[in-house]
Amino acid sequence: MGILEVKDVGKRFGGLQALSDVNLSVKENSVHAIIGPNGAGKSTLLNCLVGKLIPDTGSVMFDGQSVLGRTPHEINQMGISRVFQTPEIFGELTVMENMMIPCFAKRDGAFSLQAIANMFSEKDVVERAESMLEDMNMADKRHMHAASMSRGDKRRLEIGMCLAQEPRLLLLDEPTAGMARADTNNTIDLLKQISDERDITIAIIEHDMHVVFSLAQRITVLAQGTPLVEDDPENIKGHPKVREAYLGETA
Amino acid sequence: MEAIILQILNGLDKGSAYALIALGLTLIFGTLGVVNFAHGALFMIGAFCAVTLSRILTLSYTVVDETKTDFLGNPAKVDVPYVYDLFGQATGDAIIDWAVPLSILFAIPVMMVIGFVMERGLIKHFYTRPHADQILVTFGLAIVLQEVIKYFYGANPIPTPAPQAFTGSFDFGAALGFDPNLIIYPYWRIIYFVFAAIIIGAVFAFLQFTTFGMVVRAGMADRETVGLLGINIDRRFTIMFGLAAAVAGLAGVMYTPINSPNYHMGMDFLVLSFVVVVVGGMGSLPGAVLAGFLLGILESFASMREVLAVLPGLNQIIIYLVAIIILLTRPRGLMGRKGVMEE
Amino acid sequence: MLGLEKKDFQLLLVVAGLTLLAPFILNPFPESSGMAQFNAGYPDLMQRFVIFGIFAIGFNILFGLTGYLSFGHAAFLGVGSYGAIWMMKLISLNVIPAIFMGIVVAGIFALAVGFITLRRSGIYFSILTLAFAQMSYALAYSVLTPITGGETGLQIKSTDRPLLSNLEEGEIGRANLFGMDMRASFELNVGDWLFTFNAGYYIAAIAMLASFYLAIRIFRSPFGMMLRAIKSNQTRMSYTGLNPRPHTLAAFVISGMYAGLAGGLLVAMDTQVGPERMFWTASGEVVLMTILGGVGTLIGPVLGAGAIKYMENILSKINKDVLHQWFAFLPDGLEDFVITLIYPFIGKGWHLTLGILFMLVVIYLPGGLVEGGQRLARALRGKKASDEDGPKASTEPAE
Amino acid sequence: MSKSNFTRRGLLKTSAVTGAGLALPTIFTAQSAHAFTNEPTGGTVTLGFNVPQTGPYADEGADELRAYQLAVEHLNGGGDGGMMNTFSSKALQGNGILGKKVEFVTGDTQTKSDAARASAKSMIEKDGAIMITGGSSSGVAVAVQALCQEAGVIFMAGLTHSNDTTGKDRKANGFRHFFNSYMSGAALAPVLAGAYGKDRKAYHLTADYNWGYTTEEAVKASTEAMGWETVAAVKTPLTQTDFSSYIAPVLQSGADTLVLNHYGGNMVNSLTNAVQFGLRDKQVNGKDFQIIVPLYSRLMAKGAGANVKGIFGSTNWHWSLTDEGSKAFVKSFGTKYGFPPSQAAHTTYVQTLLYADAVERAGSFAPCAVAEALEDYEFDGLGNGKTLYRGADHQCFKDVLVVKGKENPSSEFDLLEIVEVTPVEQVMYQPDHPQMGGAEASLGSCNNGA
Repeated sequence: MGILEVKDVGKRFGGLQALSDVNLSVKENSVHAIIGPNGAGKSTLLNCLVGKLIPDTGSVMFDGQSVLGRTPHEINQMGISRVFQTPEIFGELTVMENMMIPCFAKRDGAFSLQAIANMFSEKDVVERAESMLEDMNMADKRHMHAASMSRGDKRRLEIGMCLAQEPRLLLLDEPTAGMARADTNNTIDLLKQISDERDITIAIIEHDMHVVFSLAQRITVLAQGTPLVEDDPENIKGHPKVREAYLGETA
Repeated sequence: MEAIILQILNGLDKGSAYALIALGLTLIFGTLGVVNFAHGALFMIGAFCAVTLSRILTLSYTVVDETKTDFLGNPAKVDVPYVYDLFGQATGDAIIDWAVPLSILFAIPVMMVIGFVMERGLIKHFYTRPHADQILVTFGLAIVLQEVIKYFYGANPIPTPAPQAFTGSFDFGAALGFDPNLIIYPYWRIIYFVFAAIIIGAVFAFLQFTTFGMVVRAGMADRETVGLLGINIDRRFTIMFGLAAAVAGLAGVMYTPINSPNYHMGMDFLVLSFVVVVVGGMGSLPGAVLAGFLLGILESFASMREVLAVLPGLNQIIIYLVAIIILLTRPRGLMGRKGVMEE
Repeated sequence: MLGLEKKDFQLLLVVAGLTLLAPFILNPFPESSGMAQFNAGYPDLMQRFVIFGIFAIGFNILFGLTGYLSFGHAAFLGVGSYGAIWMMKLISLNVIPAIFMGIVVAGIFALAVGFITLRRSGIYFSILTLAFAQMSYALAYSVLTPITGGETGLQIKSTDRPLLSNLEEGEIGRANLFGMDMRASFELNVGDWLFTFNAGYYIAAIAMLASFYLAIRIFRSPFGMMLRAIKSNQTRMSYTGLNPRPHTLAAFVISGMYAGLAGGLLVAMDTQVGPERMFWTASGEVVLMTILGGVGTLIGPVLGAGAIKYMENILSKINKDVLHQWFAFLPDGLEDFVITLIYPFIGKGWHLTLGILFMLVVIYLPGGLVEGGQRLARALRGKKASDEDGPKASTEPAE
Repeated sequence: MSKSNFTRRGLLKTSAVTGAGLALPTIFTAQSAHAFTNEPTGGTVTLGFNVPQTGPYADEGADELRAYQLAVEHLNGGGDGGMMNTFSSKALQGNGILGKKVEFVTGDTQTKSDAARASAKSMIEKDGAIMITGGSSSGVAVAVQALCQEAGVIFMAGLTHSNDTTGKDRKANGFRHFFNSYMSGAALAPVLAGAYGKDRKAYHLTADYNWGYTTEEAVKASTEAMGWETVAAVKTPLTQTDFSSYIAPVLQSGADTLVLNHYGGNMVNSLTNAVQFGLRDKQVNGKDFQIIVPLYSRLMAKGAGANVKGIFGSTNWHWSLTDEGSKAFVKSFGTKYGFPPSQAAHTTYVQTLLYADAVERAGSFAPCAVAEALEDYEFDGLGNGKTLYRGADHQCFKDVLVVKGKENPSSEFDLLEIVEVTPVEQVMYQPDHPQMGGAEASLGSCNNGA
């Protein structure tokens, strides 16, 4: 029984069947990659997991509880954090403030009047945010406006913000898209380190096979909205169906 | 039944004015991404084009008429328009009588020029600025424009009647087989409706069937890409602004016989026209037209005394009530696109 | 100090100093000089400065922090005023319960309106708030006349007998603070200068300072940070497990309560309410005050409110005769010429000047008056420090 | 030019100078130093002219201001003296008021009660005005009147026609020369019955606010008393600009007369729309369809243009009156400004003169003394014939003009013609009349201020 169980999920947009019969099981404390050609339904699937989209059929269970019908912030509070393709951070806020917000969210929850009152005791939050910045090697940038940082730093900050909430499942949507090789390698190292040091499950959607094979312990290949294969990395490499799906696209 | 037909007529007529103003507002917003609070002022200036032309046509020299006296008992000064001298009294009177339709020809170039100047001189610099800045600067401009008009024309409404030939009303009732006098509608308002329909049709045709329009529509959908294609969007957008100004101006010219124009008529329409545009969906031309007619018709029905007997005060709030209901049930108005003006 | 950082505390001190010394600062010209026309140190206008300052500070908590542009904020001011005056008419002429009532009523109304309108964002939110305010105005003017007094509004009448008062027969009740009349003034004659210290003004000023202090605390608090985060990136906000809507609603209600406080104070200073207080132009006015002063800055809204109220009350009162008096030293022909040039912009033309000011500020000072002040300060510092560096006007947004 | 009407706090001109250089702080509640608010102690006295200078009534406000300036000129002995020469009271000498030169300050009401009060307060607090006058709507008049009552200065209302001003909202410190809704109804009804018969079905369109309500009530009551039937009364929003949806159903209702209880821009638009619909060319119940506008003004008639032709209404005063007072006023106003005065100009001019005269007769600027001098004061020669300032409600009672839009105007000012001068007896009512707030309405007691 995995921490994330996706069963028979289907999603239709007008005439387009974006997902059908998707079954997926992500083991706790593993790194699970979902790959597939463009238009395979990777992002749609991800959006179904975090509450942005509601699937037409099937179920999504996280740690034994259904996430369906919950809003993104509720699902987040259950322990799922998401890293976006283009870093979604608070550009107008400083790096430190960016880091403090998830710390508040972790401590006080989504919203309550009590939480607002709690906000005036911020010492523990500040400490936590600072140690998180240390962990991410960003302490020297704490007073910078987040928007003025490099893309790699933004990514690093976003991942750090997600980790600050101590999620049980971290979802990454093409975290290295548009990055230079050096930044990509840094990100791979960071993710490896996270996966090694923390009790955390990582599910990653990726296009870049270098990234996938450097990180993943388990891979699901998605094509035309359905999973083709789910297997260990070494078995995926030479799998004929996978080749077909990719070659069919690139040919 | 008669009452309902009548209110539908009323609604179409009101709606055509709303739709025309909202159309221009949406053109500017959709193409240039600018929230133009001075649009009502353009409508008002259009109306004052008609006033100005009729003033020009009645430019006079004074003759002292010894047979009459003025209010102080002095010999009266009588104004004789120059057009009398040029064309004779009968033709002169006819020309003056037709001042409003003639103003259409006068207003198109004037409004285009005003539009160009506004866009090049001011609006251009605000494309990349926050909407709040756009609102403030165009609101400031609207105040300036209306105060300038007030300085020259005063605060009082100025009667600008339709030509004699169009006064009176058409008896729809008799034509449809009802009793006479039950469903009558003024000729000029029928003309206004037809005129609005033509203008709206022309704008749509222009955008739909010309290359120019195609580029502009593409620009509305995705400005950056079109810019990347090496097409000079800026010049086209200037022209669009001029066009939108002309549409607002014509709406104003034709409106003068319906209500005597005054300097604050633009502000009176401003809030309403924004409500129409937003209900239609920001940036959607068909939405603006649809919302214009919808709100026009609902407003008309809400003003029926049978309705008011049940819900007193409904006529005061109907527009806003409808706006609230529509925006809560359809997040982006009737035909709005996602992501436009939601931040 | 007071839980503020040094810089903020200094700002608070400066504002407090300016507010408390306003009777001096606003009356810089001797009474018998022609410039006395520009003196603004009389109770009514000073009260308006601080009351509309409160209104704008509150508006800025919503708009400046969360970026939600409410176009119907005057409705809360109006509702607060109605609440306050009914309190005075029925219960007590003391201003404290009346102001309190204004805040509560406006807060409840803001909660209801915000609950509905905050389901949408951007211009859709603006139009929804506008719609609610316009409905309030239209109904207050017409069908709600029994409650609102309609066009003529509500005043305290000789027939009003508040429960907790012992008025003589026929006596018209007056707003007071434990017996101190709001209109009581202490006048100080210094040479040709006359300074008026008005009880009502100081009560309003204290309310303003408290509001300002609270605003600083909110701006600097984690709650303010959350609100800025909402403005910055709502997606990240919800994917960080925070629900943006109740945060925004809290800001909306706080902002509405500020408006209610302003409305209550207006009634306390001048016991009457009219429905125009809720018309869309009044809502527009607070937007303009905030943008004119500097959105998202602490002091900006107060400056903006002061600028607009000053023009409305001082500029509009300059008439042709006053001009003639000023320029009497010029030769007749030149005098008339100068007056012809100036006349369209003052007196009945004050709207024109206002419009031009809006345009100039937004074109040249995108950060509002605060940015103007900063540039001026930089220019002065730059000159002192080194002349070759020169003051370079920058367009970075004002903090 | 060196004309100076500029003023500042009257008291400073004398009292402050004595303390100059000494920087002596003087503390006083006004009671100890002054008998009443803004008591003029120098050689001048300041009046506050509070009129709409922006907004839709700006032109009306401008005309009021012209009249005020003319009145000040006359009071100070300038010009030809205008109606001071025809006024039945001869107390005014042309040497200012009580020998003090009259100065004035102006302000903008914006036709909003908040702005009007702010402006009036600045006149009282900053400029030391002893009397406030002006206004062009009842909302403003009621609001400013209440303020003057509180502050302890006299308020001489300008153009305000609602019953409330001297009805349920009457104040001891406030006075109105202008007529009101009740008088309009009472004056119009018999003339209408004479012109259109006693068997009419009327359809009312009423502006949805206080003035509209009182006017509708007054016209309904007096026409129904004549035998007319009221088919329907529909309220229209103040902010309405296009009245088509209200006018279109009128014919369907079987009504043969339309009463437009509208003023200002509302009236211009609704009348224009009604004429556009061709209502006046129609025949209903075998009678020609008629339109009535209870309150007329020349500026509004000008806005509506040719649409006013033949339409009945009432007005407080018209420049074509031929009594000596009116002639003198028209002459002096027309000579100065080049066109005849409006009724707003007339009422504000008269109010200023009446105030000045009352001060002279009372021998004091104290509001209570002035009020006493005005109460139950009878005068003549100010354009409306014999007039009574009734003490019970501070309302002037005088003849009311019923006018009609002129068919062939000879100039742009010659838009209305007087059909009948309804004698004052016919428009008289009891101070506790139900339309005037009933028995509950009370002036309160006059207030001399701090």
